[in-house]
Amino acid sequence: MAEYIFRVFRYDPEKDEGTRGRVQEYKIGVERGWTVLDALNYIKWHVDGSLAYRRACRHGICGSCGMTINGKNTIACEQQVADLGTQVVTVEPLRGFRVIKDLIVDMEPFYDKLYAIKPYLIAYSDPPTDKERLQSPEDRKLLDGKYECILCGCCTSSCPTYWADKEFLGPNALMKAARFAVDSRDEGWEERVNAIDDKHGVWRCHTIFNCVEACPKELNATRAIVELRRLMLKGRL
Amino acid sequence: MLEKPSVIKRYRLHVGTIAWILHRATGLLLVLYLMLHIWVIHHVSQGPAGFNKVMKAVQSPLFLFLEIGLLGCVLYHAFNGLRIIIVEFSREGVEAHKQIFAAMMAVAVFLFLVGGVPMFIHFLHVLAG
Amino acid sequence: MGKFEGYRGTFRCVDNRWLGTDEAKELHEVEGVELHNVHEHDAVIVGAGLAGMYAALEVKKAGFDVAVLTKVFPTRSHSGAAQGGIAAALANLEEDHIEWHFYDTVKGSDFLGDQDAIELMVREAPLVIFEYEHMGVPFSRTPEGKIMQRYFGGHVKDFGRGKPVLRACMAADRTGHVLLHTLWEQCVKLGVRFYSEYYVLSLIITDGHCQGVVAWDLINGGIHVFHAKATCFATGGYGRAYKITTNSHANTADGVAMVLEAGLPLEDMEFVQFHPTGIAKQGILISEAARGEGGYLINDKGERFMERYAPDKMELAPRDIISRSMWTEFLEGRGIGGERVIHLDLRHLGADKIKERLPQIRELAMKFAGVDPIDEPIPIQPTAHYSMGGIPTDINCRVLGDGKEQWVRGFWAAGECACVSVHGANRLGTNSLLDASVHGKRAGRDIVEYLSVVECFEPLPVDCARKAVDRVNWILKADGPERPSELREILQDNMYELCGVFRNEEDLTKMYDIIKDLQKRYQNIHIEDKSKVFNTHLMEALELGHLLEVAEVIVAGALNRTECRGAHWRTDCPGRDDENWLKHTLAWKTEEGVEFDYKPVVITRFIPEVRKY
Amino acid sequence: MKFPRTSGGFYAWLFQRLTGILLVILLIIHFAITHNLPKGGEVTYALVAPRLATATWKVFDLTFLVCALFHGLNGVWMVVQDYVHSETAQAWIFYALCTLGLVLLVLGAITVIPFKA
Repeated sequence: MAEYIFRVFRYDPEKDEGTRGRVQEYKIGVERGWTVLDALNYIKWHVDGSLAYRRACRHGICGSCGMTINGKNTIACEQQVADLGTQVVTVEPLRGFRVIKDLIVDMEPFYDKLYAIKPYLIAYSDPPTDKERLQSPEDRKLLDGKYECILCGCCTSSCPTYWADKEFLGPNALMKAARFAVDSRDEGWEERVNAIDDKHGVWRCHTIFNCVEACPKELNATRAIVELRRLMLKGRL
Repeated sequence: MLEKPSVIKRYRLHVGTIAWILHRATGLLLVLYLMLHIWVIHHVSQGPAGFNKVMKAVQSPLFLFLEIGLLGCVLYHAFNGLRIIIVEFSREGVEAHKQIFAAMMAVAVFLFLVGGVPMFIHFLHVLAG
Repeated sequence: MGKFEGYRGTFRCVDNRWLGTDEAKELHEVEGVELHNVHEHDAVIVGAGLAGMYAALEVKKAGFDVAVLTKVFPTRSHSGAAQGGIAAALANLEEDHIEWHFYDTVKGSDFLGDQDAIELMVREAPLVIFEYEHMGVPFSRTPEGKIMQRYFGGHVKDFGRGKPVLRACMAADRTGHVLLHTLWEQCVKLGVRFYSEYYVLSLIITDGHCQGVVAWDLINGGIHVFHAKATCFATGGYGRAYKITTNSHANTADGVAMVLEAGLPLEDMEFVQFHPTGIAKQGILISEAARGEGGYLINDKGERFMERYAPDKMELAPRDIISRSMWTEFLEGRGIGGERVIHLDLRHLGADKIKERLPQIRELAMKFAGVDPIDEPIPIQPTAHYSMGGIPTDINCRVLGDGKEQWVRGFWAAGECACVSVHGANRLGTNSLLDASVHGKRAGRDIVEYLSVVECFEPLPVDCARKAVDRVNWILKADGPERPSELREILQDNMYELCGVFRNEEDLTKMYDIIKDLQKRYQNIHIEDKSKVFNTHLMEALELGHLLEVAEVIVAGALNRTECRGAHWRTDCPGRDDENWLKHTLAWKTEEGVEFDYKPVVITRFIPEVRKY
Repeated sequence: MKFPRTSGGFYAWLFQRLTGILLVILLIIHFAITHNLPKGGEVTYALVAPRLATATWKVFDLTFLVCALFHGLNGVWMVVQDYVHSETAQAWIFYALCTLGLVLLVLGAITVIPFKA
């Protein structure tokens, strides 16, 4: 059991309206094996019940608890407190999104970017009845590193380009677009390309790699983006 | 809803972020230099007298010193630019961007020393008269 | 459409565009709710996991207006946590038959599953898998390009007599995740209306007719009434009644509790599946692969204690046997450090093998236990995994008001919250995703048939939101001495100890008294967040109320069922008792406590025999 | 005021890279020869003028000028697009940058093309 100080961002729209948020400190004992989410749960359940944050599966698959911990985006449930290496832990909401309350941000703009690229399989040819479409293991392998996204928002929220340009599709939506672009079953490139090939689309990325550093699932959104660019280059040449 | 929380700590800087910030900063400086450069060289049309007069001004110790910085900017911008191109057009560059950055910077620093040291010596000479 | 003949013309028709007219406004007046917070949809689905979204998709495809209410964003639903696979006898890699799957499921259920429902499910399984593939699920592939399948516990050839069979369709170890995301993508494609972060508070049921639900808008605060011709619950399980569980924080028995509150029965609630290897204190699942690769289970004395309980199979014995063996070690004081912990030791496998064969498990151990299995054993303990019981439905997913045959008109349930029952006393691995998908689809199809007959909305009762409004206001104003989190922890700790892997009359009676006490204390709670915007403390208090009600039914059911069957193991009752207990429990909540009734198990083909692996 | 719709950034992206590579090559030559780098000598009219008078060097310098101006101003335009969001402001800046580029191009061209030693 080690003592840690948690500096948590707080904002209650009913009380703190007009302010730009505040920081509240909690001094708590942290047991071995605790993640930041465990610590937040401890605070909520034993110290201050008014602390608000999203959480669900607490093992890194639902993507609810994306937040900025010690200045870096990750999902709280996968971040061991001991691995942070500091006795003072700063916990903030994901930046780039509007704060609804405490650590909860408005993710709608994030989802809107996804909807913009038509995030679903588009296939015009009818699939075989009562049978699966065939896809070779090699073709399936192209999807690896693109389909595992949990929509936690860590990547887009860590992107300096997104901070500056809120219309930028962001690494997440572009990775989703790449996931369908390389799927051998998908025929929707023509429909999707307009959204991607936009001044707020794939060309806006400045290969800063913050998204790669932030992704808790260790996916490489920048790879997806450069692959999209190469596809478009090929298409035009 | 809160648009811009102000009590937020700075986002942690990673290699890629630093590289990008420097790339932008050096890029903007180089644009300014480019304009200056075009204007200065334009004096060549005015014949030897005019040109040498301007050149004398821009080869004062101060400018000679700044030129070393210019070399640094050019080398950084060029080699980081090459890194971005390698990242975008090679197969594994995206994965290895940090290593590529390190390699590029090693070359840039080497060239900076090769070019910068004589420039610095020249600067000292001029300074000493 | 003959099925719904009796319902045609029984409704008083109201102008569907009621918002415009005064008369219609009057009809929709709902006490305590602002008019713009009354929404009308042909169908309202509660819960956006596999079952909920599959149902929504079916309804939307048929052209009806469907809304999905969920307390988390759709892709945060707990279906996404499923790893291993989804069972279907596709025979993509080797011989397999639907009948074998049928038998395995029946046997897995310890013969408590209804065989007509099971047969339907296993027959529809391949079709559902193919439909998933057509939607774009990135399944892993065989060399010929077909859907990849893997082995899983309890999947056997030749009616339980043969070798293991490759039956679990998979997408790496993220099967649930890809199914959930793909369904969501399809819902986005078709324009299904999602109400994300709406917490449903109560059902609107009058005279055995369901007309929708009342919900709390978590983001903005405020009561909303959802007026629907068809309502479908797909609200998931109740693993959070236990301290150690693989379930999400969101799996708090909400839907099940609301059904109970509406005066409807629940079925087979005493059956809760425990998985032996959850990370200690966290409950996060460490897959069977760790033992499959040769991991040891070690007690405090450093013994491989499984040689006492299953000397042949050792660590590879079935889940329930290992769970019970571990628990015996705990009871006899041989848990690590005297606690309810056992070590899963992988060190003898060597760093190379661990890195190569068990990378995910190593990652889980490092991320969630802070332990590198190469250097240290992983602390584990049995963890509550799946709830077999739930809302009694027929094979078309219609909720049964008496638990037997009388349909609560306009009300369906599917997925883990429902009890069809296909899992009986114990669920077979990978059948959970299948159950959710098949029954989500079936519910959707049935709703479509219903909607194509029933054209009009019936007016809402004026006080339909009263109960919900009162409850929210009560909690927001409550300022008693009790902390909801404290009560919940008492409940979860004790449920795990007293109504967990092993049960006996003494413990269960004790647990029942504890719950009664907690329910009393619940009346004196307070919450620290009194605001309306995203009040998660309010949500936790509401969830606690639901958990307390459902826990009472679980314990009462366990106390009532004096036999050992599947996941329900009574140390004071020897063995399975088919003579007295080959029947489903139906439980109602009344003023006096829990009341029981029973219904027979549907047995069509396989006669109950001893369940032995 | 609106700036003309381009292809959404593809050509800006592509030519930024192409000119970038070209500039690196041109710069090496430029540095090595024009600046007499190893010796670090002073730049005087006598040194510059004869070279500037040859046709090859005129072509070299003009290419250099065009590449550098495009690369530099396109870079500025990218930065502007990141931080300026009003369409009108963007359009003004876009045309200002074009004008600036044109002016500098002309300034450079009238330096290089008619030059006689």
